[in-house]
Amino acid sequence: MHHNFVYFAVLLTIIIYVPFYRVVTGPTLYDRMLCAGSIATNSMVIILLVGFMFNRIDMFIDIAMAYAGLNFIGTIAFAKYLGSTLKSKKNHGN
Amino acid sequence: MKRAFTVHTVLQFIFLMVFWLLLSGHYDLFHILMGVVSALLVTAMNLRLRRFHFYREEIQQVEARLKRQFPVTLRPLRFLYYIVWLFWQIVVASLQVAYAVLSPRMPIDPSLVIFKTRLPNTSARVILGNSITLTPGTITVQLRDDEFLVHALMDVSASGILDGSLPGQVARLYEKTPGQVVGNTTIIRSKRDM
Amino acid sequence: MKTHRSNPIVSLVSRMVSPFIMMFALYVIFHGHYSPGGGFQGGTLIAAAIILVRLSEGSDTAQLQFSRSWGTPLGSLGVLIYFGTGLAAVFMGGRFLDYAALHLAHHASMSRSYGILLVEIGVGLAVTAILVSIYDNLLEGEADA
Amino acid sequence: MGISSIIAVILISLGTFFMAVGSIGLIRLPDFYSRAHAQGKVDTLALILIILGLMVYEGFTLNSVKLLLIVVFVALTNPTGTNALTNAAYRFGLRPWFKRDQRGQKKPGGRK
Repeated sequence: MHHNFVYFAVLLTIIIYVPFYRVVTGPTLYDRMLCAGSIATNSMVIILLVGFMFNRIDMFIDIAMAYAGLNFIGTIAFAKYLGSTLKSKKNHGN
Repeated sequence: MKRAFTVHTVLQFIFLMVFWLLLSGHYDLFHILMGVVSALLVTAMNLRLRRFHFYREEIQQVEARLKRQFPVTLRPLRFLYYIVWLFWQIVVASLQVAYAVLSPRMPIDPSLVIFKTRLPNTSARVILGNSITLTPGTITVQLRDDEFLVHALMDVSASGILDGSLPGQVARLYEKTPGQVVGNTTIIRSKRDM
Repeated sequence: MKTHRSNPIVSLVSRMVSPFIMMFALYVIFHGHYSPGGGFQGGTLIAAAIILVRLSEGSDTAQLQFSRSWGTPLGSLGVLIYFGTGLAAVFMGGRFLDYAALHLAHHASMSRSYGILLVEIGVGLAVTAILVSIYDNLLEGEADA
Repeated sequence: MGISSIIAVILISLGTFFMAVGSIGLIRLPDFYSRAHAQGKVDTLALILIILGLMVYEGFTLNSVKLLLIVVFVALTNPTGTNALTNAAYRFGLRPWFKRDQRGQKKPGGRK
């Protein structure tokens, strides 16, 4: 059964490259950050699958939890940064 | 009010302790003691911030109660039903987006909707805001006081916001027969309307 | 002037989630010898939880949770705990950070475990305080970002 | 292979499918706000389905309770993160893409 998880992990790793295209060519910064969030969700799943493959799920769950928390904080920080810097630039232009 | 805050604090301590017990697989005295110390530490650290927001919220609720006679306590059983209902809505929403993405003609018709609700407090509005993001066709863009700004991917009339069925579900968490919850709806369908 | 515009959804969810991230971080610190992690990782997560509230509430309100003035004293205390544990081992006849010489328990292995725990707490405290004060110092000139 | 393994594989396959749909949506949809739909809903459901599958496979242990905690955390924070980003974009003044504006220039819905 464990070897079935390898196929899913490989499939998800291939899927990561699809939003990665948007990260590279995205028209706005917001698109890039949105796709980075999508990649983070995807990687979290891969971490869990790898944990099952290595039979060390107790260890990898902690990593996935920390990853989930840091993903959320990163998104909020980025949204805040974009909200404040771009707004001030706009005010400067007026 | 002071008693309510104490109950709130004890509840947070218990939640943190349960969280610790679930995380730590070791149930000997030393580890549980560390858990108690950690939970006390975290509760103490967040005490002042929580008190600030608790009383602010309380004032808001008293005002809401005076104005509209809306009960402000969550009904727990209804909340369980709501979670199951929400999960089903997420499945429907994802299938809808999948249909929009995978069909070659891409049948999307985006629009912005502005509407006001008469929900009692901030947490109810936050529940509604996050539910809107998870349910079919709509995401919350802005929430300012009572006013929601929502982006709809497909036709808005199918999304359950204009007829008030989704806000009604959230209002029913607090009251049995909430009546009309949504008002002052504006729909923006092109750049000229903005 | 930049003012903090609060977004109620982000603000409420951050306040709700922040204690649990802190609790998870303390778990990472205290279970460093069973699962991945330790003082540095746990300290970073606590700092992340504090910075999350600072981001979503605005720096001024977030002072209620972790005051700006606590940064330096707590950081120093963390380093002191770390260094004190090491030096105590020297004074009790071992080498620097030789936990077995501390005689915290009957067995040398248990003594080592408790010694490591003390050092982890010190490192975690120092990392938390220093990271948060770096964030605060970066925002020094801003009105309230 | 027991019945739980089969259910687990079905759930994980469904989750992988939705993850793929979400990723394709991020490429195909025309503007930032409609891409946020793909990220906010579809990715959340994909993660929930995959973790539910893993929970079924794991059985009733402490690890599956931890997996449930991840589900709760992500279901709470993922829409919040999406909202934070869309709110920042809206405040910056990013205008959504409307179908009405495209009339006369391109075929409706034919935008790629």
